[in-house]
Amino acid sequence: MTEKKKHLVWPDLAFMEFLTAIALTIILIVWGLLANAPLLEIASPTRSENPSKAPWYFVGLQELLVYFDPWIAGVMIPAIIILCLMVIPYIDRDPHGSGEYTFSLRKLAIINFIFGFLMWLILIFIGYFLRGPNWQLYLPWESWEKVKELEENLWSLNPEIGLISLIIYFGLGMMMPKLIKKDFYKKCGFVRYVIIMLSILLMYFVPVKIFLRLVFNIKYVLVTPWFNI
Amino acid sequence: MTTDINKTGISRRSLLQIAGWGSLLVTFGITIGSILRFLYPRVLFEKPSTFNIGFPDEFKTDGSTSHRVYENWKEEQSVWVVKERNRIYAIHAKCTHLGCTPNWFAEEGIFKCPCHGSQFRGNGVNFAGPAPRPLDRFKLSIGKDGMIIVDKSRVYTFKEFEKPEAYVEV
Amino acid sequence: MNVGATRRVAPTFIFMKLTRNKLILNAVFCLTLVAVIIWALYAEYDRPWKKFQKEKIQQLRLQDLGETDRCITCHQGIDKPGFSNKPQPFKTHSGDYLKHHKVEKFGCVTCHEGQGAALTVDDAHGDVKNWTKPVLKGSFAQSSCGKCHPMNHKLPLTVELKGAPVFIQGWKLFNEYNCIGCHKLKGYERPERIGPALTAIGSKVNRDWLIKWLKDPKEYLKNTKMPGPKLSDNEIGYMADYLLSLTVGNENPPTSPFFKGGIYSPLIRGVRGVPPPLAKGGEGEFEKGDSVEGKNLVKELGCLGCHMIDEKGNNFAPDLSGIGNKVNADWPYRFLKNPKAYDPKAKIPDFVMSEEEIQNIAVYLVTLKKKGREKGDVIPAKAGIQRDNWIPGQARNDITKVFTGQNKFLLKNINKGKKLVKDKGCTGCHEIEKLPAGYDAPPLDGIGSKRVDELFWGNITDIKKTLADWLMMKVMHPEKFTSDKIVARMPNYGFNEQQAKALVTFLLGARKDAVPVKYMKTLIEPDSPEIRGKKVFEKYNCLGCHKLNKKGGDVSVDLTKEGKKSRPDWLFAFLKTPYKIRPEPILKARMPDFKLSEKEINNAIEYLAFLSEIPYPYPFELKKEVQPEDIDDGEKLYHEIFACVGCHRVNGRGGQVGPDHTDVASRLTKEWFEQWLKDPQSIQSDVRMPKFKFQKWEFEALTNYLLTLGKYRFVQVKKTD
Amino acid sequence: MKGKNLRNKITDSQIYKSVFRHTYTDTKENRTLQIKSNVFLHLHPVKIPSHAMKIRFTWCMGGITFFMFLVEVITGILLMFYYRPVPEYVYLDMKYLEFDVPFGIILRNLHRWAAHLMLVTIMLHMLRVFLTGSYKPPREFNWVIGVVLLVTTFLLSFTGYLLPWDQLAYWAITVGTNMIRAAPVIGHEGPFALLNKYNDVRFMILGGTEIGANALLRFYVLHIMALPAAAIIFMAVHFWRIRKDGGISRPL
Repeated sequence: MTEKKKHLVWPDLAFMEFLTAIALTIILIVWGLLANAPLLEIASPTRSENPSKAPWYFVGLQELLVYFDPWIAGVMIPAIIILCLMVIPYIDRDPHGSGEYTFSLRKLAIINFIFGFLMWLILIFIGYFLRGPNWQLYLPWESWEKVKELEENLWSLNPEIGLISLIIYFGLGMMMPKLIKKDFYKKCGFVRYVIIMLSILLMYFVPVKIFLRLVFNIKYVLVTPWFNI
Repeated sequence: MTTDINKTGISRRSLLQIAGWGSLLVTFGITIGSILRFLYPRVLFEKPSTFNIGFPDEFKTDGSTSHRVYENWKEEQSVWVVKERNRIYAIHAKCTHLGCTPNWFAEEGIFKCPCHGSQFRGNGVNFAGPAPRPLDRFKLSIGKDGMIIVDKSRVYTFKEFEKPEAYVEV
Repeated sequence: MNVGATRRVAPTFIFMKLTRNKLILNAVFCLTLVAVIIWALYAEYDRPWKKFQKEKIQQLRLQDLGETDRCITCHQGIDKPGFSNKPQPFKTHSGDYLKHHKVEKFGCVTCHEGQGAALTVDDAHGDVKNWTKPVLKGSFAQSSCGKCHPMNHKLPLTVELKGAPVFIQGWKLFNEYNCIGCHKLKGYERPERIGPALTAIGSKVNRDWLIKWLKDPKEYLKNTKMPGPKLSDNEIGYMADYLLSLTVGNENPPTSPFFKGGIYSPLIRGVRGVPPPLAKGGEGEFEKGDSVEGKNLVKELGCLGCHMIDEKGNNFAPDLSGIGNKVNADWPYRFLKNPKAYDPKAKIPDFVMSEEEIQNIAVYLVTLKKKGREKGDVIPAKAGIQRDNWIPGQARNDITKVFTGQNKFLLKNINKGKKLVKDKGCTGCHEIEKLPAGYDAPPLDGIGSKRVDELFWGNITDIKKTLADWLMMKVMHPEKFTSDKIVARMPNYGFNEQQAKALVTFLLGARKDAVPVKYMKTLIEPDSPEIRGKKVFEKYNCLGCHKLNKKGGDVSVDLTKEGKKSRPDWLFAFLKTPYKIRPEPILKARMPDFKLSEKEINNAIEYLAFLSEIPYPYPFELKKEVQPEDIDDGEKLYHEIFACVGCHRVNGRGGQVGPDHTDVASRLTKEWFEQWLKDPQSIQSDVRMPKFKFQKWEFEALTNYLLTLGKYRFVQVKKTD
Repeated sequence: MKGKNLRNKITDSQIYKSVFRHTYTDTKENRTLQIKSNVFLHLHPVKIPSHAMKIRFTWCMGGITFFMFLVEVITGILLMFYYRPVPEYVYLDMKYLEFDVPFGIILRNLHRWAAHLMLVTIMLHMLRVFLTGSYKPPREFNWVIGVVLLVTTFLLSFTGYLLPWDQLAYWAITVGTNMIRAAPVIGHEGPFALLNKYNDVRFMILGGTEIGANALLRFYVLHIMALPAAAIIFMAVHFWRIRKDGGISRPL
């Protein structure tokens, strides 16, 4: 690409940055004057807050605790997210759309990323705004005074059925692009293809599991002596 | 550009300049001032500077010595209370040389500073070592209830020892 | 880099070449910024406490209590006298609390709670979110007294804590109403149950009365501590059936419908081994009495010293106004015959009455009925067997049927009633069969530290969400906490607002936070002859009949000068076993036998000495020795010249108007006796004994004669061998 | 023209010239020098493409995040003057900060709100970088560093959350750290757990089996020292890489 037009950083960009900094300072000070940072009662190990919420940026993960065991929601999922984020540049070898906004050239990448990003935000929204005492769902206009009790009877799939359905989910998922769009596989190569599909399938597994839980009351898809999924 | 426009343009420009940069300067000034103010706490969690040491007649010299040094307040307040024949005064337990804490040797009747070897008599007057002047004293007064109050915020040096607030007459 | 050579210094600031728009933008942004910064400055310096203190915050650092107390920043006059009339926050602290609780040692929040470190009105007083200890308003502040002066049930109710009257009243109410019967609180053990034992209630009351009583106890007895248990008509029926099945000799009714009859004989076994006169032969015995005589007896014996009949009398013992409605006709007779047989804990003293007297009183009592209380007026309970009434004999028949397994329907009711009795916590106050005491209500430990969100609010929305308001509601209207899910079991004791406040003050004092030991000062029971004696007098309601310093009843003698009058050894003997000092036909009143313990008697005697302002123990006088002839003179004067025997009696001879003189020397002190003989009216103005104006030898001789009578003598006859 | 003489004297002095190496004449050369000779400004290139000047292209999120970081550093350092990381004092210190320390409450508010804002902007920054495909060669590694910075920011915020020692802090951290308890292999309640309560990774992080004095001190040290140091180092690499990998996002 040719360098069509260039601006001197000094003073043009520097001035913009300067104004941004001042604007942000103003916003922060006004915010700080209008709202005090929360300070609850002194920490007491004997009395839990109800609900006890994680900091808002982790509330999405906490929300997942409803659907997954802690080791998945709290450890595996964040670890996988971080890993997947890190490997993005190495698995997305499509040279199109580098350094510019484009949707048509990178449909798959953008759709999946936005999906994951929105999921993260939505889970935070649900966890932060819609969860009340005992981690029950409360709409924003509902009063927390009225205590809701947990009423559900959950069941788990048989280990055999669970295993089979997991295999079907991942197997079909893996095969699908290969069948539909053959050049995609070719472009990626085996290892990349597996990593891409695995991370995408894992990501979609989260809403699938939430769906199974909410609609069919399924607690675990796969029950094993060591862990449950 | 005509001269007219130029003239008004310039004056408006400079006004804007002054308003803009000037207020930025003010902001910096206020911020730095505020940060300095931040470093001066409004309340202290230090010990109060005055404390009670009891009634005057609780201090007695036994017949053998003319002085008696009470060490009861040294640990908490770094103060020795001394009873002389007819007066009581409070000595600051801080060497006038470089601020070490001397020790009281009752047998010898001498304060000795361990840091540089200054020595003081029982009344706090220096007689050996590098100390430039006798040990300082604190203000004493008698409270409403008749007890002696030591005020550590007011220090009396050698020349002021004879001031009436520097001791209590018995 | 080549500098200097082409150097031309720009005269203005670096952004000289900014366009006009940028300049304006810059100016707007920077001006806004400076405005915001000034706002921040203003916010920082606009602190409410600065109205009271310039730049300096006053604070107390209480290391031991872990508190930083800045209340004195605004409340500056708190420990300075002379500001009592100034408005808050300058006002001097009320009372002399600060005299004993130095501000420097206790600070403010130790007693008043609130947020000591805070410096705005709202924050400091704690009416804010995220601060659990708001300022205790008004008398609630007294609840903190219990932090350092712990109360418990072992302290007598006479304990005083000056400056905390409300708290102490609350503590007394807590004890009097036996809250500990159902709740638990550290330092308090379940005491003797305060309500009457219901072990044999079926022998005592009739069904109509019982049903009405269970519906609304206050309707029958205004001052009763019994709460309305808020039962449905059905439940009342079950409960009545159950309670009425508890008859004398039947304190363990069967609970299983598979109970096999035949082994149980309700009419034979008595309570605690004392068989009461319940055999058929006893029935109707009381009817022989005369109710008019009974009425007089009740008056003269001093029953009204403790009981109340038709608004007359005292409130120490149960009101008898409507007893005729309440009890089975034969019950007063049986009870008076042997009170302890019915209730071993009955406080009624032994009047040593004759059979005739008992019959008269019993008949009279049965006639005592309240208007509108007649049969038929009673709201019939829906449950249970529909019967117009439940007369004692029939009741016993029915119960016998139950026990022999014949009336299964009634048995079902009885079992339902029993369950109700357990559920409602009746056993907290009443002894019923051998049921465990009390319903296990939530423990009250640390209730004063409860957070609002730890409390159950049910459907209550119309009060402020504070702990104190919650407790007030709980004490005054516990039934309002019943919601669709939870039935509030606590009954309504009908406390008025003042009582409720006192109780809440006491409850707020049950806190979790501990005070360092050096702040603690345990209350000790005040002890003096006066207090010890008063306790005995109060326990046995002596002032129901006697007078002390113009207070008390006038059934019997004034005790104000009794210490001067009577010898302590005689008093001891008399209180141990009272007897009639004046002969019977003249005066029916008599000192009943309270079965006082020796310690109590001694306390009472010491108290009487204290009231007469004479030393205790008494100095014993030397005996005077007289010649036998001197006594003969006195005897002559007594029996013949002055004819004292016309009214008095000695050794079974003489009149019965005045007191018997046989034992006079043992009874009275010498000084009293002599004063009396000289001028009786100077001691008791309305006495009928005439003033004789004896000559000196006559006086001596009479004294010599009388004071040698009896066991303890001041005067001794010289032995002549 | 006395003033002018004085000014010239100052600007011609050796001291002045040793500090400011270029003149203030508004020339292209000086504008370039302004950027190049200033350690702070030279995070920027001298020139940038015009599209990068448009806020709708960059959203300015990276810059704002960095600015927030600076705010955090400044306010954080100031707050440390009144903060003692000991359970007995810490909550009271927060109260004192609110009630009596001059400008204490506003500083705490700034610190807290800027932290929240920083998390928002860093997430948006990542979204923007992804949408413009700016992780593509040669910038792959800088994306990875960006992810590391994202995680560091989360951890900074998370460790700071405990420091007020209130109920919110305590239970948020309890919930957060209890997830580690369930980590596979290294947590004592997770699948395939090898370790027990007293030697698993949660124990290491908290310095105990529950949140107490040790945990507070650890979180404090992480929050004020370890994590900011890491952040600064990675930021340096991040910025340097941006310059070296072709500057602002654009098709290469």
